[in-house]
Amino acid sequence: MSTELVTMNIGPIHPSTHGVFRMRVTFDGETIIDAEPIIGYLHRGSEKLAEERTYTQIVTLTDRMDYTASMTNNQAYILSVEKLAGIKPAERGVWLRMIAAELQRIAAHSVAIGFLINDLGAWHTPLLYLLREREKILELFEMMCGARITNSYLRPGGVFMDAPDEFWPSLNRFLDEMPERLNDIENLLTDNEIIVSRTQNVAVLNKEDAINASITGPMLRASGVDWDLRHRNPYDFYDKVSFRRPLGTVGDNNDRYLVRLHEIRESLKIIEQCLDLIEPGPIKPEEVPFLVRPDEGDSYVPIEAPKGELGFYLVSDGGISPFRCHVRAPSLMNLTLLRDMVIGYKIADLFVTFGSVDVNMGEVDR
Amino acid sequence: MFGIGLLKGLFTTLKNLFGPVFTVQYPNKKVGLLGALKFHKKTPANFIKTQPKDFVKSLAGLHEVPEYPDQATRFRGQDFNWFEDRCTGCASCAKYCPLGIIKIETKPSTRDAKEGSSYDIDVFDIDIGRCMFCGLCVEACPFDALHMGSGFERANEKRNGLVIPVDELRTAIKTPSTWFRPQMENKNYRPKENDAEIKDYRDIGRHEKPSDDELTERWVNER
Amino acid sequence: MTKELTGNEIKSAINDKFNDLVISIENDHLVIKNDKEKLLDFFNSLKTENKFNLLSSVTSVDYMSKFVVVYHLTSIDKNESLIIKIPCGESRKEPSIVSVTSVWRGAELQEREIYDLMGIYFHDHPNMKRLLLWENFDGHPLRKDFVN
Amino acid sequence: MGPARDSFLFEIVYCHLSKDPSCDSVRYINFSFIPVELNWLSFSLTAFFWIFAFVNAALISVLMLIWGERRLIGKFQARLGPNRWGPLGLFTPIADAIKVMFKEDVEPTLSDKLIYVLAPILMVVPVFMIFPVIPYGAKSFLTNISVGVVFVLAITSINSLSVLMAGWASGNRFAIIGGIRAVAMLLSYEIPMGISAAGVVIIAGSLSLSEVVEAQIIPNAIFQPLGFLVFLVASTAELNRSPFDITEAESELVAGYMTDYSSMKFGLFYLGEFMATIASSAVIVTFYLSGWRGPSFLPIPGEFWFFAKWIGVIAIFIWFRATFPRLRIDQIMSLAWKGLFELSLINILVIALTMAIWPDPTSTQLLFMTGINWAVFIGSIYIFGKILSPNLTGNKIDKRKVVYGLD
Repeated sequence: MSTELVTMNIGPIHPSTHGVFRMRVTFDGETIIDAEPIIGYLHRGSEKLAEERTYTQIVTLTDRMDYTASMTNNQAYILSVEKLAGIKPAERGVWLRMIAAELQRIAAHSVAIGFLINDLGAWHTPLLYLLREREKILELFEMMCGARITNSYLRPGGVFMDAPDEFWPSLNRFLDEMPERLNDIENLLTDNEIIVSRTQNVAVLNKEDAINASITGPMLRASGVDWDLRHRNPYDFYDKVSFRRPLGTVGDNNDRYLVRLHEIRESLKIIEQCLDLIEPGPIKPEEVPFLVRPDEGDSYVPIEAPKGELGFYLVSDGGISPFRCHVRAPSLMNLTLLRDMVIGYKIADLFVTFGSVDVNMGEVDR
Repeated sequence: MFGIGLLKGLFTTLKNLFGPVFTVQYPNKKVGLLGALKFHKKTPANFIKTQPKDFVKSLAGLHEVPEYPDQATRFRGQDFNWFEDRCTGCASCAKYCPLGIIKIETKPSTRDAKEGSSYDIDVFDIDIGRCMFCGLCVEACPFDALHMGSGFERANEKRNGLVIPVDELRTAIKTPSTWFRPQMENKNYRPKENDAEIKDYRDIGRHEKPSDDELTERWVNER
Repeated sequence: MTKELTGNEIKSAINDKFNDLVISIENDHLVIKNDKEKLLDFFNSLKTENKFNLLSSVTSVDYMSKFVVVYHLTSIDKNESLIIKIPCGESRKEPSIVSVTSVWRGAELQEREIYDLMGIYFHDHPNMKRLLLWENFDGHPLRKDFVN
Repeated sequence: MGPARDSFLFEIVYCHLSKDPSCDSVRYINFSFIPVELNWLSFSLTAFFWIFAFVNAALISVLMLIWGERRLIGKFQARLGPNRWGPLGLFTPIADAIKVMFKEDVEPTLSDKLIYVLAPILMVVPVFMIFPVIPYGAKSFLTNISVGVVFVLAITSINSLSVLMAGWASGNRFAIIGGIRAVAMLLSYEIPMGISAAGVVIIAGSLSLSEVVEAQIIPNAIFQPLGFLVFLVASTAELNRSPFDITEAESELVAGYMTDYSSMKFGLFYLGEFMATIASSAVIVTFYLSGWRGPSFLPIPGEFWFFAKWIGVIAIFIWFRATFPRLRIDQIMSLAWKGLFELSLINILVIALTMAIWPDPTSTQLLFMTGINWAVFIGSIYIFGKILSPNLTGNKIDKRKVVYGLD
């Protein structure tokens, strides 16, 4: 049957583009022939803004890149600043930011899974169950640093304030409840025939292509590559905790979902170990000034953010603000292969694949 | 067997149907008699006597009581709390603000140069329409004069209404957040409790009454 | 722990035939000449012979006197990383460098971003268009001499 | 006037208006004032009364359903649901309706104006026609047409035309994809739906809905579970409800065929969909849940049982919506043609065979037949699950587990 190709602009305003993302997609009936991602609708020039701000002020900019994972953004930035300025962080501060980062990973993966299932067409139910758990994490963040999303909790050398007393019992309660909630989510989603048949063997990404396209994070691990910077290049104190890295076997949408779900469990384990290992002490070295003034040079410290390898490439000219601040945004790199992944699949798979890549437009456009 | 996963899913949602809800009816919720008594902390007789209308409403389950989500003490609220007596007009806050939204105009004080009275403040405007509540200004304040507030209801129809002028800062009820104020946290201060208002500037600072030596130490030797 | 190769280690690791490309050996990185013909071969050999299969990041810095394109490469198999810097565009007019998209697909969007914000043109890129800003935007904002 | 007088509901109003001597027996209070010569007047007045009553009842029940659905889904999702406007948020749909009415009515430039306007009307009007034929109680029905089953199936399939018209006339690509999807899906699901309804007809021996209910000594849902399952799934698809809501598909097609509709035209679609849900639930109750029949030892009128079951079926639809994600178009089509179609054929075959063996079953024989049906139900679901689940998906599926990285 001869058909006429249809080209549609999906986005920038569309229920399931997770922000202002646009795709120019060509369909043959229901089948995707071509897809071109078009981005830049949320470009705020963070990198340029960073050149005019002091090192501490930039922490507030990093919050707004991947706004589902502010803590890990802060962490990546602060690690880079510490390497640049040669600051040795205080131990308790590092433990605190590890706890914060792992909590943030749980929150970010919850959002990712929830919206992935929403893209599958579930009427917000799994999303709301997951947001309920995320809400508890946000409340923990509120106790820690007074904000829920835009935390700005970390400072060069550690964190700005120790966690309050009521934080620890709440965290313990969360750690106790969370595995049970995850079982609920698994019951609802993992064996669900509709989800399985919608996601398995759709948008398969093999190892070589994934590595070649600089794809990192859960997406790379779903393709079966054991590359987790927390394990392979331990920053902070990740070498003192032990955790497993869930890997996918096929590299399809279902694996990406499963890897994220199991990473939540591993993150819970890491937090429990941190709680055993954390000791009282200063949270920030006394000698770190409010105005950090590193020597000339550059630094790049990649970390394992929820979306992938996140790093800040900072160049200093000896002043109070960086000469150049480049963000290696995992969301942007993970979009590279979107076109190749969806071609030949149906319209509905396009959104599921986009959801399983888990991009955050704040980070893509910066 | 095909369908087991679907049945498991149906069972999970059914379990949650009878589970607790996690949202609250901000800003007020409708309660029955028991809820009303619990909220007003009154005996039934007392309640009828003092609030007869509310009593009738509460019988129908329609009595409205305020409902707020739990708020951490460090919550960085939208209203800033400023203690003029502590402020020296050093403009550290304006300098450290990443967005430059704090506007300070001062004139030299006629009084002695000790903490809290080195400059007189003419203008101290905070444009919270552009503020991102990062709290760096509070962190930068050397005399604990500026604090994050604990409220969050400053929605306004005009952009101008989002500028907090100095007069409002002077007269506002001060229930500061404990964000970056460890001394308040050590006192176990809770801004959302009923009698949380701080009336005296001496109650809030890290240095109650610095001596001249201490001031020299801080202003000359440390910097 | 990922081993960060020093400049000397990188120098000894790369194939000898690219020795003439090296401008200088720094503490933690290698500075390479912006050579149109041999640069792509160089990157190809880094990927195939030295197993640097993951292109972590491509970025660029405007030092006023020159533009520098910085490549962060990682080897997943050997768990090593290295940094290569390539100065280009000394005259500030139409700086250009060869695209590594054919070697690492991951450079595709990053190079477009650099072209968009820094104005460095990448030869042989499959789709060299602006990425974040709109097509007829005037200037490249991350340049130090950019005036709004 | 003959057939109309069969209806108890019609007669009770008619007799209180008209001085017709033939209905002296059903007159409770004698205030009838219209003489026999003006029978046409009392007939028309009665008709107007019931049209008015049914249309308004349908509209109000839609408002109730909108509230109920949102409230119940809220509870399923562990949140409160609408609670601001009125007690328990009961007036929320009214506020919604007012909002929809006052919105700007946009007509896209590219639209085909006449069809664009007709489509929402065609969505709503046919659904009204289902309500009069449903027997709400032993005597409570407006009309008992002798081909009720066929009539109901015919009316419920009209909305596919409306969806196609809306999708075509909007001149929007999301809309046309939604419209085409709708036609493909709705036509496919008509077939298993009709065939499984044939099983009901065989049991009843009549196409009249009243007799379908009368015949259900054991409710059909228990007597022929396979038919019930097929009919339930097929009606979910017919209603465009989750997990078959590909025509609207919020996460894919924005709002599908009604993307470009606004104001009251959109309101009509909304109304039509919810009314179709109510009507279909009533049909399911009639076909499979023994309609107004309840435990006979309880002195509760049949109307109560009917409404209780009705609300129950609607709640099941809402439960499905709260739980299931959406299927893909090819999976939906293969489910219809490779799954439900065969299952409905098996169902009708077994029913026909057992009815051929016991044409006039006693109660023990009925139980025995039920046993056979259940055995067939479980067996065929199992076998079809084995065969179907690989074929249904369009892509290979397997039991998946993550592996863990080695240290």
